[in-house]
Amino acid sequence: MSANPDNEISSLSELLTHAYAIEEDAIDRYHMLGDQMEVHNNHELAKLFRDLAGHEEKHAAEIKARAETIGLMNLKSSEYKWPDTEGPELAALDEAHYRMTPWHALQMALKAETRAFEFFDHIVNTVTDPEIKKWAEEFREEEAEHVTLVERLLEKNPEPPAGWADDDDPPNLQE
Amino acid sequence: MNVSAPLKASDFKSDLKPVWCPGCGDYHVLLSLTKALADLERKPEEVAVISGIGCSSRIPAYLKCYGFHGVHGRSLPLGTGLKVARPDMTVIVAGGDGDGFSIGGNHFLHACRRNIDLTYIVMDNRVYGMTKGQPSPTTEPDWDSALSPGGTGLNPFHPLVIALASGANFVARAFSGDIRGTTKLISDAVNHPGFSFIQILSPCVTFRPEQKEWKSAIHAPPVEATDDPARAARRIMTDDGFNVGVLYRGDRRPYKIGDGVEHKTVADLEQEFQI
Amino acid sequence: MNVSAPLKASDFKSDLKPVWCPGCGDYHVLLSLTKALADLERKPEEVAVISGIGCSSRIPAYLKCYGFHGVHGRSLPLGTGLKVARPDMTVIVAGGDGDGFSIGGNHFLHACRRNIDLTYIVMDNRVYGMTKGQPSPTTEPDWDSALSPGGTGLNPFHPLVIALASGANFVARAFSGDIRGTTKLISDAVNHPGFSFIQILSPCVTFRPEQKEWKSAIHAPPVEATDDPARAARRIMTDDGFNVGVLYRGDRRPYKIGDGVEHKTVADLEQEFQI
Amino acid sequence: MSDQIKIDTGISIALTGSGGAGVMTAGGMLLEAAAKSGFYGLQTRSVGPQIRGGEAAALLRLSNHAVEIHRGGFDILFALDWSNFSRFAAEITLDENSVVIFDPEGGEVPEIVSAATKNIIELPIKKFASEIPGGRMNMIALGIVAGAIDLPKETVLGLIVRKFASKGEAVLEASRACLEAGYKHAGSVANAPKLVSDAENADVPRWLITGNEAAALGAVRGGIKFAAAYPITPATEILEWLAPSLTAIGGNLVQAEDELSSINMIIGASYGGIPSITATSGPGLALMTESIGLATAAEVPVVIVDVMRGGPSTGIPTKSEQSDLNIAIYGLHGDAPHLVTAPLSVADCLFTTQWSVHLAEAMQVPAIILSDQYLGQAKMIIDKPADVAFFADRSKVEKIDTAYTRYALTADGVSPMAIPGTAGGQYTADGLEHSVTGTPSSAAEDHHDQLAKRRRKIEGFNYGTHWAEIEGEGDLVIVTWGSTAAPVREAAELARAEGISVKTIAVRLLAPLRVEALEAELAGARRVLVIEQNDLAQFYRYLRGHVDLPADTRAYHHPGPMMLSTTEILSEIMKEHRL
Amino acid sequence: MSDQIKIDTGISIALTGSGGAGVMTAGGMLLEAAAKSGFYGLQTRSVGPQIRGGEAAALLRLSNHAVEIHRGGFDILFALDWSNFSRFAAEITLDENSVVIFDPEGGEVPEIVSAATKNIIELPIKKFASEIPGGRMNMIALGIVAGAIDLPKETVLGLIVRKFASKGEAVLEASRACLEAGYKHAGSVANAPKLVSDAENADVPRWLITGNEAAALGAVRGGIKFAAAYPITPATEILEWLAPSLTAIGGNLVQAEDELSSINMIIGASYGGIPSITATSGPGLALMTESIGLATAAEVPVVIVDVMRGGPSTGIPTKSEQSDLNIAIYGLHGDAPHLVTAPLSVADCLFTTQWSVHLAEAMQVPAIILSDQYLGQAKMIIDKPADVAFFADRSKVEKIDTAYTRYALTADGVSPMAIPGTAGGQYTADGLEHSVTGTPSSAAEDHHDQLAKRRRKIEGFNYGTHWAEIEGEGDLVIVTWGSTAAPVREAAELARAEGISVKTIAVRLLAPLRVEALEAELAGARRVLVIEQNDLAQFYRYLRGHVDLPADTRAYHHPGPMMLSTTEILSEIMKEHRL
Ligand SMILES: Cc1ncc(C[n+]2csc(CCOP(=O)(O)OP(=O)(O)O)c2C)c(N)n1
Ligand SMILES: Cc1ncc(C[n+]2csc(CCOP(=O)(O)OP(=O)(O)O)c2C)c(N)n1
Ligand code: SF4
Ligand code: SF4
Ligand SMILES: [Mg+2]
Ligand SMILES: [Mg+2]
Repeated sequence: MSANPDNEISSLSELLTHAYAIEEDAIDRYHMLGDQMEVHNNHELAKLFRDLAGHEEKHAAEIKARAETIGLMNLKSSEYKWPDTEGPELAALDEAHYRMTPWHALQMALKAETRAFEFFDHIVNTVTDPEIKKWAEEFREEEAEHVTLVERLLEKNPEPPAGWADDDDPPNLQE
Repeated sequence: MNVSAPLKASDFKSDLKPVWCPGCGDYHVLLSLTKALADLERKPEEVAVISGIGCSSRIPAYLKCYGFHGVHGRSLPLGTGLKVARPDMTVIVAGGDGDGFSIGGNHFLHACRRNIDLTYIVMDNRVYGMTKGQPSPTTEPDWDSALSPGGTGLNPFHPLVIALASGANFVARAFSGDIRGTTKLISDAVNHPGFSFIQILSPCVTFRPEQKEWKSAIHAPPVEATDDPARAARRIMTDDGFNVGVLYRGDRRPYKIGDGVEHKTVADLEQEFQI
Repeated sequence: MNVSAPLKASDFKSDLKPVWCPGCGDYHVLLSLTKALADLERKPEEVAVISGIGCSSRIPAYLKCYGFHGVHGRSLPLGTGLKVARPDMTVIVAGGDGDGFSIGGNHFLHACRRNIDLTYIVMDNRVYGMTKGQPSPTTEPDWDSALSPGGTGLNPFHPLVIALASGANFVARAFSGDIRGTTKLISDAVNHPGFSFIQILSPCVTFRPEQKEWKSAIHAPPVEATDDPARAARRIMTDDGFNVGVLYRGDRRPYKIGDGVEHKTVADLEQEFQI
Repeated sequence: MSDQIKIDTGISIALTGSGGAGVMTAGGMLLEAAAKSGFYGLQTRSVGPQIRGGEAAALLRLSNHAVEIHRGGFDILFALDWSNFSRFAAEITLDENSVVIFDPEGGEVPEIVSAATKNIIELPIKKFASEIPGGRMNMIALGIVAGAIDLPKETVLGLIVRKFASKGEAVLEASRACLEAGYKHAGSVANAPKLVSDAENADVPRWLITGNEAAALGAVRGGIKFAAAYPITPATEILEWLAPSLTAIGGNLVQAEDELSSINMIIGASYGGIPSITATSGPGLALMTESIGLATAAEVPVVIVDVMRGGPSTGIPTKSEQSDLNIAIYGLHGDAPHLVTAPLSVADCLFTTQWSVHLAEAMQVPAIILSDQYLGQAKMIIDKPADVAFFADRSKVEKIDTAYTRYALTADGVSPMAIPGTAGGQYTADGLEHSVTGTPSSAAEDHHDQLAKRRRKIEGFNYGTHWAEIEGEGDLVIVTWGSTAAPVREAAELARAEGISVKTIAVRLLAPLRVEALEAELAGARRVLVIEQNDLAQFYRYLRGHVDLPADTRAYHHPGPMMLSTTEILSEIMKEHRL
Repeated sequence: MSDQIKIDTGISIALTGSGGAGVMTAGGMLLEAAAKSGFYGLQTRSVGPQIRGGEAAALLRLSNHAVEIHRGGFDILFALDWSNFSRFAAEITLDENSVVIFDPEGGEVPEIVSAATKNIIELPIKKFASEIPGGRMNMIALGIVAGAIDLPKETVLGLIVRKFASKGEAVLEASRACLEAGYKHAGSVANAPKLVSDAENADVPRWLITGNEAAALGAVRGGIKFAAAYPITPATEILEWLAPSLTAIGGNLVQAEDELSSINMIIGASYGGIPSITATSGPGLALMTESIGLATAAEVPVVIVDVMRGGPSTGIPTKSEQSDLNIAIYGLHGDAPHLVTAPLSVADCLFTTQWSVHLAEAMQVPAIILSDQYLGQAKMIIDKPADVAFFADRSKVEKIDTAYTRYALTADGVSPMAIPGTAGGQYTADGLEHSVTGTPSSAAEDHHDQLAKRRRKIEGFNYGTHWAEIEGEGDLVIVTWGSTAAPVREAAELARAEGISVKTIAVRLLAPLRVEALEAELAGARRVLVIEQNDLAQFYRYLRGHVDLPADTRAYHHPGPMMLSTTEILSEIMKEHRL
């Protein structure tokens, strides 16, 4: 795929822009999933995704505050230096299901947080600028905390038995 | 909305929540489209998204642009009329493989031939999703369904080659899950003059759950985009159907829209009837 | 009619006198078709010739076969229905470039894709003859007419490549004036399994008198027919449009028509509703 | 049928739920269990716009005699959850006798429900289900309702085994356990009405069928051997039933690229002598009209089933409406007389389709059948339909000695057809106006002759008594058509039980309208009510255009998505009666 | 208009010939010469099925006052040859006063001609022509006829110069010599009627125009800036006139691949705010109905001109018929109210089209205009049409502050439209039933509201007096529409001249029918005659369905290819009068 891992983050502003975008995209993504669950009447999951979005909103606000003096860049989506096809901290849309359980949602979140961790980890390990490195380390630690948090939540939400997706009813004909 | 602040992808999303099945590839397409529009720095009111009928064709209402959800198979003529009458608008036509290649096949041929400056996106899931899973022109011959028990036995056809043979000026294949790639292809397509066609492989998780595997089959085209349609056609006819990217980028003459200038008045036109 | 005597071409001609303009290429096509049917040793009642609307589409009534002069653009579905329901008949679908490539374009795509064993002949004069001279999808971009003053500016498209990309099993180009060649192509096409498509360049002397020059432009294809559709497509896209002969002869799987055997009775089918 | 007991209104049950709760499956099993226990009934569904996981309502009516439509009110509402209940609220009318069962985990009881009835029973279904490994709420609900209305447990159990056996022992066991749990808790719904079986009906062989299936079966009974298909809601099931069935009986179904193609495919096949059909809905019918005109002019019999949905344009695809009458009758350009019929009930989808195949073939003319989403998709328990002797029986020439004139001017207008393959019968079918031989002609005489012949064919035909179903006597006459016949006939029966005499005329043959017969049936009518489900009173206008109606003729009509109910029609009858 | 002189019937002339004899050209020059000399008149043609070189008849009527249609008989028949004369015999009625001129080299005088009149003059036209280098029979015939009816030679000569100057001196000279020769021999036809000019009319500015040209001009006068085209007889001329004209005024015409495309192109363009049109005939209209329904539901104004021809199916493409009324009014699926209008004369093609553009735009609804082959292709001398103030003037939102509701429920049903490009007005137009915002909805309330709004829009509109042209008074009322208005009005005038009072109502607005206004106009009518040109009395049925007609209402109608003539309608009036 069109991965582009070789591009290096080259300024503090760019780093912050990426960090902020990660959170913003994650907010959108969780709301998108929340919408899906609402439309499909999976209210438990809708609430869970809204909560996850709430978390990310807090982070986004923090980053924004921190970026006050440095300033954020206006990047086009193609100018972001994501290692993968989109931002790292994004729940995979294609893993959603209308009968999904909290376990599935948390798995999605876990993968997303882990990818975010790896993103900053990669910067920490490759970037030369000490300032950028320092900030990246901070972001990395935060993501590490998130990962632990999600892991803890997962303990309370075990994997559902097989057949969780079974729907006795056939799909509906529409237009 | 602050005019000076650049618009974000989310500024292109409407408040309406999609009825699509969670997991459906079309969510990705929606996302890529909004990102591309943000990248293109269009204003929502300068963009019109036109569709037919099908799950995928529900996309206009999920955007904050002008939209037209027409009848089954007729999105391209709608888009053509709009673009010729209003060349100032950015026109994107979108829909499904059934809508575009089955009932809409003729308009597809002729929209390519006319080469009007618009972008046509087909969310190809090789099935009629909306009507509960019938084979489409891109469906594999052995795919079993109620309407074609045991499969149609028909080879899927090659929409990209048909686009080339008919005269499209930009031909690309994308995979919905590849959001960055798709976003880039859409904005390239919109920027390219003339008719641009993107076939986006977009899984239907409900009727074709096996399409979740597409993710691992996808690869970038082995060679660069060509501007030789004959070469492009041959390549596409022999590829495995899973290479994504721009496959043809041409400079065929685009449709000549009138200059919009009133060279004559209606009274001038009436002269010819005078005795 | 003596059953034992072999039929001659003239035995396939009806008593109705064509309304075509003297000099029209379609007279030649009629002649070649009767010759081919005689060569094929078909009986007139075993052959059905199906058409749409246009000068060329008048052809069924000039033959002594079964005929159907349908509505504009729908000859291929008529022929498809007939062939699937009555596989014992030899079905030949015939018409013009407007009928087949413009309004009938979608059926053309899908008839190729279905690959049913019938033969489709398009008498291509690059104009709508019947309605007094409007450009068709194969018309040159600079051809001036009342509906497109100064020309359409559109590149003509490639019906033969479209046939290939859609799945036709036999693709050929002919020139009406070449009666021997056309006769042979028609009988080869009828004999070839699956969907056979012949584009016959057939001049319209009334609205395109310059097409009389085609006679000297025609040449045989520089190379032999191929069975590789990708190669054939590339060749056709780069040729000059005047090489006649078989351009592709494939062995793509033909449409599977039911075996016509009553495996179940209607009463058997009713079982499922019983409580 | 004047027996008071027979017109009891049965038990109406609504099961609602969402997100894959499986209410349709539970409802279907309830219906089947009732069928197996000797009852009649029907099930319809109402769903949200989502393909999967949307909100759904399974609406049932069970009775000890045949019922054709919902009564207009519900005795039991079982809400697995209340998600988007508002979508169905208008369809699920409750009154003070209604019993409501719900799971408190599924949200608050909506205002509209609690305002209607006090019989609201809270049961922790989800909890019950969670106590059973692999347990599912819908199976528990099934048990509760089946138990509450007195359906025998063994029958339901038998169905569960049949349905889930293939899914493995665990699933089967879970379902069984859920059912048991349900029956155990059925006692909590003690005040629910009970199904009391009627010994008379017990042995009548019965079918469980939808109108779409019935239409498809009617087609093959009538002799259809070829179909062309382009899927569209709510007609697709006809095509999907025909696909394997036609192959099994030696015929064919071809999936077309669009409706322009499907109509022409069946014209081509029928020209080849093979009786042919297609099914569609309004948007598809609109695409076919040019070619239906071709079939009219070239005299090729074809049958088109239009399973109507809410219009205009894409409209409301999943809801029923009778608004395609105009296009069916008048939608062809030029003077193009053809047949239009409408089934009057789910079971009648079979008869009307079979009869229409027969008529189309006998007169070499296209027939449009106006079914609708209700008839097509309602699942119904019906008496096994009688075999009727209406088959495709086209007038053909077998041996041709002299010159063949395809469009010869015969007394009845029907000219024997030469089927391709017949030596000496070669002709060219043509949509251009033609002489008797089929040669294009613009002569006034040929045009007039051929127009008159095509008109004569269908106007002079002997349609017997099948043009309508007529019941009762009285100076109040209700004229109706299609699916609206069901509530009209039921309402009239109820009115008669109240001593009000009403005559009902449910018209099956819409075009050509049997004007004389209808006027004869209307002779002596003091008041006429024309009842139908559309906005523009299309049938009423059509009748006015052709039939001399009494001055006191009134149209009662409204568009979908709501069906006309027995209750509302009864109240219209009362209004007229009081006048 | 009761002046006896004004209702003289003028001179009717038929020129026939074949194989490229050039009768149409000669006829056209005769018409133009008459025009230039201060007369009125019209020319139609009748041709064989060949593309070129077939038999042809140029049919003219010249008069000193405006005439709209052939009278039904011919004063002069000039036969360059008799090839396939039988094709025209029914159209060229002759009586004992008719003068027939023919060339003996062109065959025997047909029985039907010699039986009708004794005034048969033999002239060796071919020989005359052969004596002039490059001489052509048609120019000689032109001279003879022009001379015989007293058209000034200089005028005809002027036309010849204009027409042939570009073809070189030799051709011009030959034509001039032929004309002279013709004038020289005109004396042989001394008993021909003469054209006597009417001083009153001499200075009125006049146009020479066909109905198709008039419709196209009406469209651009009304504000049309976009057209999509798929050629079809007899509508092509509208599209061909629009092609260069729209470009010239800053608009566009796109040739579509089929009619499905052309209708959707104009919907797309109109959605973009640009008034748009297409023109077609019956087969094309049939293909458009699905999408016209979309325009209805999505409330996008478009104008479709249906130039009717003989139906059904491909029918008789070159002949006129009024048999598309049903499909125009009722051809959309679902309840889909829209506008249907019909021009009442060639000149009225301009007004009716312009008015229809205005109406469609004002109400955001599709309008179908029912012209026909006669109106469309007849070439006519008319008074220069007045400028009328009906323009495309759509209700639009300019600036949006709060949330925009595209389908808001307004009092008159018209909701201001946001044109793409307007910031804040973004909405999605939809053919699915929708709420006020355009969001798909299957709720009963939304469906009923939107159906009612779309009905209200067109039913409540103030159409002024343009819904019909009404003339005369009397207890015999003729109701008619479209091109049949011409012979009806002329016949009524002739009847009045005989002292018979007749009222004529020529309906221009067919849908929505102005029921109240029509009933008011019919109040006091003792007998009503409904006159139209089709087989099924479509308008009569439609009127019956909506209007309370007197018991003594009768339909007089027949299909094409023959037009209803003044003479035959006059005789129907006489019949009614005698009753
Ligand atoms: C004229 C007409 N015919 C048929 C239909 C029914 N119909 C609606 S969507 C659809 C197919 C959609 O398939 P596709 O375009 O692949 O969209 P998807 O749902 O797969 O995204 C069909 C056949 C219709 N709405 N209109
Ligand atoms: C639905 C419909 N649209 C348009 C027409 C008018 N029409 C008749 S023939 C024709 C074009 C014929 O062109 P082509 O098929 O190339 O035949 P040719 O006359 O050149 O042989 C058209 C547009 C029609 N008969 N029906
Ligand atoms: S049915 Fe398939 S295409 Fe439609 S929304 Fe669901 S997953 Fe997507
Ligand atoms: S117009 Fe052209 S295509 Fe038609 S018959 Fe004449 S020469 Fe042939
Ligand atoms: Mg699809
Ligand atoms: Mg042609």
